[in-house]
Amino acid sequence: MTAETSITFPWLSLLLWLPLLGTLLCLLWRKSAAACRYLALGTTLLVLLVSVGLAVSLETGAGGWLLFEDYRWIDAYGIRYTLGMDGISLLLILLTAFLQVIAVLISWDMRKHPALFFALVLVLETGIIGVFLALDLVLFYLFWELMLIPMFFLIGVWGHERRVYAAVKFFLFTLSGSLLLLLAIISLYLLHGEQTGVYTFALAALKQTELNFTQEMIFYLCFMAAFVVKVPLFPFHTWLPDAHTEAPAAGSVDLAGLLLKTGVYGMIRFAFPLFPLAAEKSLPVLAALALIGLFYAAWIAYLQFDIKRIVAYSSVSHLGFVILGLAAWNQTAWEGSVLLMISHGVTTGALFVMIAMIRQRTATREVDKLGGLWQSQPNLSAFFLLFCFASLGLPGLANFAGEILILIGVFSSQPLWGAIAVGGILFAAAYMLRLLQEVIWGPCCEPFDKSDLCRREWLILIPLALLVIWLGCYPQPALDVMRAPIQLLLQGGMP
Amino acid sequence: MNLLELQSLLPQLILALGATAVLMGGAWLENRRFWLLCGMLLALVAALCAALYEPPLLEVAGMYSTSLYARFCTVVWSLTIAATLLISCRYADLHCFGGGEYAALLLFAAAGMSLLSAASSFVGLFIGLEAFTLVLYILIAFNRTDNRGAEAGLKYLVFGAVATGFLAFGIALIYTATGSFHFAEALAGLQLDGGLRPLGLAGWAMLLVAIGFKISLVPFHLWTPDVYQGAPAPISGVMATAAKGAVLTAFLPLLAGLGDAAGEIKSVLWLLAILTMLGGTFAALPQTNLKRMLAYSSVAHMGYMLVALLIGGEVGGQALLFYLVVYSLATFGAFGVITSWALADEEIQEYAEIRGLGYLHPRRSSALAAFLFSLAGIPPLAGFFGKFGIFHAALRSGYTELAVIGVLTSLISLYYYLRPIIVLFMQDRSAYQLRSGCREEFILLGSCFAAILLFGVYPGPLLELVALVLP
Amino acid sequence: MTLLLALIPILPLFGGLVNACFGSRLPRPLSALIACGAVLGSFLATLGCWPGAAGEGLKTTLFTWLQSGSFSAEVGLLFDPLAAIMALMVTGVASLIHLYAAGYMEDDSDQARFFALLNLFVFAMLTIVLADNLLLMFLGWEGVGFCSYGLIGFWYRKTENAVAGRKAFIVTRIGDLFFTVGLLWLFARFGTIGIEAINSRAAELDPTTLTLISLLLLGGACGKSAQLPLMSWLPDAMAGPTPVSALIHAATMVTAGVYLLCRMFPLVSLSPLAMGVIACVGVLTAFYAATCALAQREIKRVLAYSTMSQVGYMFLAVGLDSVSAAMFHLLTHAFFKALLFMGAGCLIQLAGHENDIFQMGGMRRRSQTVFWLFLAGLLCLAGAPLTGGFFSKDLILATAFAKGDPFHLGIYGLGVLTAGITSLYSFRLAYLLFAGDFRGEELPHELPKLMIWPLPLLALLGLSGGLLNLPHLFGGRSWLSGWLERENDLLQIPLQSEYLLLGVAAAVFLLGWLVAHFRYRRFAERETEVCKQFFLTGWQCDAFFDRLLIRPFRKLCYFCWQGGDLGLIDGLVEGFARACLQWGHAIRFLADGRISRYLQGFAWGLLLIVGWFLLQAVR
Amino acid sequence: MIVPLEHVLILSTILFLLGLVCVLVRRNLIMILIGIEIMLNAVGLLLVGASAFWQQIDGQVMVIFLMAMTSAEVSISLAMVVYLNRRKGTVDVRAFDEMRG
Repeated sequence: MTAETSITFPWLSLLLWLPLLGTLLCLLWRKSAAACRYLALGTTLLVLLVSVGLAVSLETGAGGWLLFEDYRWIDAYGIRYTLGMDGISLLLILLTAFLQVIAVLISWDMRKHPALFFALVLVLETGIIGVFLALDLVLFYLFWELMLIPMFFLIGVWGHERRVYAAVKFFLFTLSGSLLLLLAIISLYLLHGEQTGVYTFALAALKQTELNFTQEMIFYLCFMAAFVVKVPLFPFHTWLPDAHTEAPAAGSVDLAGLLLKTGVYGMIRFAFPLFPLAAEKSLPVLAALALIGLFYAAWIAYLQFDIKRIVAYSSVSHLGFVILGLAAWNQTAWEGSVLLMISHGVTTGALFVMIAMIRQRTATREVDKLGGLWQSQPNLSAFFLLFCFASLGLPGLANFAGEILILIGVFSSQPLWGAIAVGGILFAAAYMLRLLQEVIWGPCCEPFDKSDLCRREWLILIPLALLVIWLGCYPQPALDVMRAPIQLLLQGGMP
Repeated sequence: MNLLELQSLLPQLILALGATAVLMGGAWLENRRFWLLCGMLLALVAALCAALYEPPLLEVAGMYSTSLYARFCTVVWSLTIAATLLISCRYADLHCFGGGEYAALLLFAAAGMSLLSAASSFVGLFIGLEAFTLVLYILIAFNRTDNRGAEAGLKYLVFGAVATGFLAFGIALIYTATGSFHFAEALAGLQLDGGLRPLGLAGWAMLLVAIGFKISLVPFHLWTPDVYQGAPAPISGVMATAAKGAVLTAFLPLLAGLGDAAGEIKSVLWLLAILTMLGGTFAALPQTNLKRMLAYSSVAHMGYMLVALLIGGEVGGQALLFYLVVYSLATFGAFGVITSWALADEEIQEYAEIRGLGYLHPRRSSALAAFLFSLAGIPPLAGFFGKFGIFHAALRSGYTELAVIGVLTSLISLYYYLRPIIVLFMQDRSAYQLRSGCREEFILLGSCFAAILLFGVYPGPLLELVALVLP
Repeated sequence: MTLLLALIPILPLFGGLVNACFGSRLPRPLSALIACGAVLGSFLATLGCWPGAAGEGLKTTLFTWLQSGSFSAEVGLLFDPLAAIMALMVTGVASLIHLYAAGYMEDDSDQARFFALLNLFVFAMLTIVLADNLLLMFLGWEGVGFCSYGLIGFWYRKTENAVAGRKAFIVTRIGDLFFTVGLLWLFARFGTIGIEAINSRAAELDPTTLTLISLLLLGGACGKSAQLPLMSWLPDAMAGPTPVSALIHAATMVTAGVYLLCRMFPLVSLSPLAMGVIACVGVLTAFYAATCALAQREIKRVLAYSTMSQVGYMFLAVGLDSVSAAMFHLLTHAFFKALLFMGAGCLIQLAGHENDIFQMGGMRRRSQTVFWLFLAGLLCLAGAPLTGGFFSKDLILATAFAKGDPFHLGIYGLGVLTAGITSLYSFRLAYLLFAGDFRGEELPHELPKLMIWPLPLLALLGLSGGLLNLPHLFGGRSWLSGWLERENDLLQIPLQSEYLLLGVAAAVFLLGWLVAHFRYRRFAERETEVCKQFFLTGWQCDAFFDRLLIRPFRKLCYFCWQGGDLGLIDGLVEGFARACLQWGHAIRFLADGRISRYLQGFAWGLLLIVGWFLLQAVR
Repeated sequence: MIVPLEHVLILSTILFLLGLVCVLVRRNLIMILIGIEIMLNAVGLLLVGASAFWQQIDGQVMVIFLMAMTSAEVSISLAMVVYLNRRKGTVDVRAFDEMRG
């Protein structure tokens, strides 16, 4: 932990608070939709620029914190404002920054309360980046909850028919997990304080707490309750399909691309390092749930009629893969998991973007009413084909690299799990091809808007497509960045 | 009473004498706004005086202490009353309140509350409590054109009077058992393993019934929703915040002084806290009226604060006071929004009536949403650190079960806090065209909002202040 | 040389990408030109690399694809004799088929998509062929699956076409699962996925593992090569455009399974059990598919089943320990089957887009050229003496015979029977197509010249394919076996047995012809028989799988969705919510507005507190 | 002290409970208020008795305060009774159950 880095320019804080600044400006200029639009785009682009700049300029291959900030905050409880970024956070922040630009662009034509919409999207970005950076448990919890409110409104205000149900379900599900997390955080803090006399919420300090096994297990379960719901792992996933289905395009992109990742990040950053013994004991259960979820969600996805639901269940299935990789507890599988998180963020985000475009043209998401889109929108359909195949794990496209690394890692430690998990790839093909079949092939169901991609849509889809191909063909840079931190995390050391 | 004693009670005197003056003046000069502002200024002066003026005596007439704690409470209640007067400007115009009386009564209430929090003997406690209860009887039914106001006034009157009976009887029993009204001696008397101890406990039982009524603990809470619904919105705000807070703050030192003898009483409080948290939460779930929902929510919050009260000590006291301030800000703000939405003939309180108002009145609606989120304890609003403090205190003192129940109820409570937000922002517009708010309302709501946001992001100073003033 | 090697797959990839991205904006001929040029360039590059292939072969590593821990997958190419001959065949046949396709797709509006996919397919196929590690091979493996999916469903407006594409992808992916598990297992055992490294260290494995891994690889091969039991997708795949059927579903992709087994032969051959299973799968598929081909009515389905059957022979050859026989048959089959498919495409065009052979007849009069060329293909297929097919098939059967034990003799018997049936259905096809008069209604169509040009070349290759591995008996020197360094594949049987085997092969060919001659010389609409119906539907396999797998699967999905998600989980959650609300209502009704009720609350509360105190006191 | 404290206690408790029962049982607002008065007077009695028992004056001071408070309360209550009677024409508390739930 390098204290001297905190003296340098607070890049992390800049990254964190820039979107919030954008929010304020958006609310100030709320009368003009165009101003808000450009403000949001400008802010997200700026964040992307800063994070890419950091990624390029920092020596990313090294372990340890790339950047670190630590300030006093609430002395009464020993809460500090501690931010730190290692390779994993860097990658996830890059993903966040990128997807937020996409989210803003896809909502460019937002007519319903644009100022509020963009403001909320930006608040969400702060929340997500905060989760990826915070190293003080209360600070983490704060950002963790901060993500809820904007998402709740995004679903509830700009969503579709059953939006209120979905929004409330989302809120209650995730909050139920996180309140247990809060209890566990406070208890752990008290325990640590009693043992050492130092009352602090710093992750590094709390790791030193001596716990007996029962305590560790209880705390671990409380921590995992929050993360597992967010991931979401079977059987805590039922909020996700509803939330996805009802959310507006940008909401779905953020939800699938980013929010789910915060759960996994919480596990690898907090739950596992804090309670290594309990984590080790829980791995078989975790793996079993992940495997069940992997198949179960894929099966359900196969029968859905709403194209958003299909993709939503596919998210559950893919995240099952990610968790399975974590449960294998070795370098390769973890690298695969992090890589799959990123690829899944891009591909699923892209799919939701495309669904929004399809919906704009056909005014429906029902598979029965869709079909033959290639005839009127070949370009759009071609992108859709690409992303669907990326999602089902075609080698050379994004998801495959992560999946195969996970499989290799899992197989080397638990051959049976690995062998079963391979089956998931088959069912992924089953539902994705059904989706393709119903949407772009078959006889043409006349869309009311026959225009193919417009310029803005090209602008959204080309970066996504390039990223999907890049992550599939040459994921090595990403792997290099995450290697050292994962090594440290697996050894139980602090990055 | 000598001069020094009067000097020590200066803030209360300002309030009481000012109230009398306003009452007199109000009979001559019928300028409503002038008297309201006048009252507000008086309350502010009292608050300033309490905050800055070091009283020469530590205790006045063996009845009232002038400790930092008492002064802090005086400041808070005076500010609450000032805020109430400020936000009532338009409301009073709309309902043709007599400006002088209204301001005077509220100032009396402030005096009563500050006396109550400052009480160091049961006599002082009785007088302070009765002083603002009597005022509230009138204020609740202040709106003479409203049937509901009358009904609410009646209900509060009957229960208040019964509760006064219980309180007095409890005090009498304790006095019988210990021979003293002064907290320190009366409580010390209870420590003895004498034969009169059961009498003292019986007195505490009566006392708890009375407190239970005042801060509406389950099962003494039944009046709360009806009265809040019927009373004018600003008055409901005062009742939900300052009136309850004054009682809680009065009992915090009382329980702390009880020491080892508190075992039985704490176990009753433990039971009441659980009942209150659960009862308030569940009863609020099906509500479709904003004021009733807020009433039940205040019941549930009293449960949380009871947890802190029960824990006592530095940790519990800090949590309690912080929670109280934060809760008061949010609840008062919420009632403030209702005040500012009021029409001439009725208040907008049903969910059906506020449909889609979020986009018609974005500032007030967002403020209301923020207050509700704060009450639900969602960061980054102050309510989060309030709950954090309570849970922290509970876990630290080994009341894990209370913390777990608290967590459970705050999860469930989220549902009823979300409902009005959903109605405001996620449903189609209703036909209601409300008046746009006035400057005073915006100032007040804005400062409430800023405060809960500030304390949510940077609660440090408030926490330190609270720790400083604890008795 | 390495640059040239890299160019082999990169050229088609480039062509495919250009067509995919800009194809719709390019002038029409240009898109076809790029595609053909890319493949042709690739062919020339292969020729250029050819000298380097002998012995150890050429190797090059382009970049590291994935590296994590001890796992490392490079994008590396290996150009050894096996890969070289396969690459040459793929690029050669693909070039011809691209030329043909340029003619075939002349009028199609989606030409760019077609050529993009076709080029990408060639790229993926070449990746399979040239990959130096299993993961890269898997990339190609799945890549061809994707292109095949896209091309089968090329005419997507008909739902059946798209469904056929989906079926092909899913069924082959079942095979891929086995491949993947095998790959993972190999890596777990060897710590590497390099093909050469694995092959050289294969002996380190214990027999059980070895057998299981070999069987997993077989599973993968079965999926891609449409062998039992993963065969049902191939006939449906004929929904694609004819060049696609010729390239993907006859000449190249379906033989990828054979190629995989040959590639991993040092590993696979160590397990006798696995070899036996491979041989059985091969010969059973050959027999199964031949019987099915007897009853088909669509020209392309007949050819599809015959492909399946011939690939079965190749599997048999691998199972018999004879890589060179398998590769020999693979090559000759690629030539004559591509020829047959392209001929079929011409015939369909001539008959006015008529697929049904019962509606054709008399096609000889429409185009003599096509007749002769198609007949040449059929002769090869039927195994007419001295054609390429004859030699390669005979080599396989003779190898089986040469093993001598009862198991292999049984296989030999079944193989010979299948050869007879092959001859029968080939001539059935010939008679139904060319004898008699045209039975359809459509007006004849013109053939683009470009569709004829590649055919003679392929016919020549097919007929003379035997020269590649001409046995010593006919004065040849078994060049292919030598090239592949598999001299021990050469037959070691007495001369008279060899003559005897040749005689048997010729005899079954003649027998099949004669039966066909008498049965199909004159067309007669026969009543459908049960047996025929059975063969027509591919032994009812589709219905069987539907009952056994698809319906239970859908039920399972439905159960998970309605029962698990909506019923159990959501039911619990919503039930809890509802219970909370109901408690809320119950508590709410305590406050009924009556003052007396409220006052009773006081009394009860007092009793509660006093009672609690008493309870504490008692305790 | 002539009368033992126990007697005072018992008497005042009985009085208090009588008042409470009156409050609980009666439906007429006036009667309820009278019940409350009885409760408060029981308190007064107890205070005076306790004051005598402890030989201290402040119990009686408290009684004075109590009386003053009671009179204030009564004046407000009666005003309320008049006000309510004017609005609804009845002093039966059952008439006032408009708000519920």
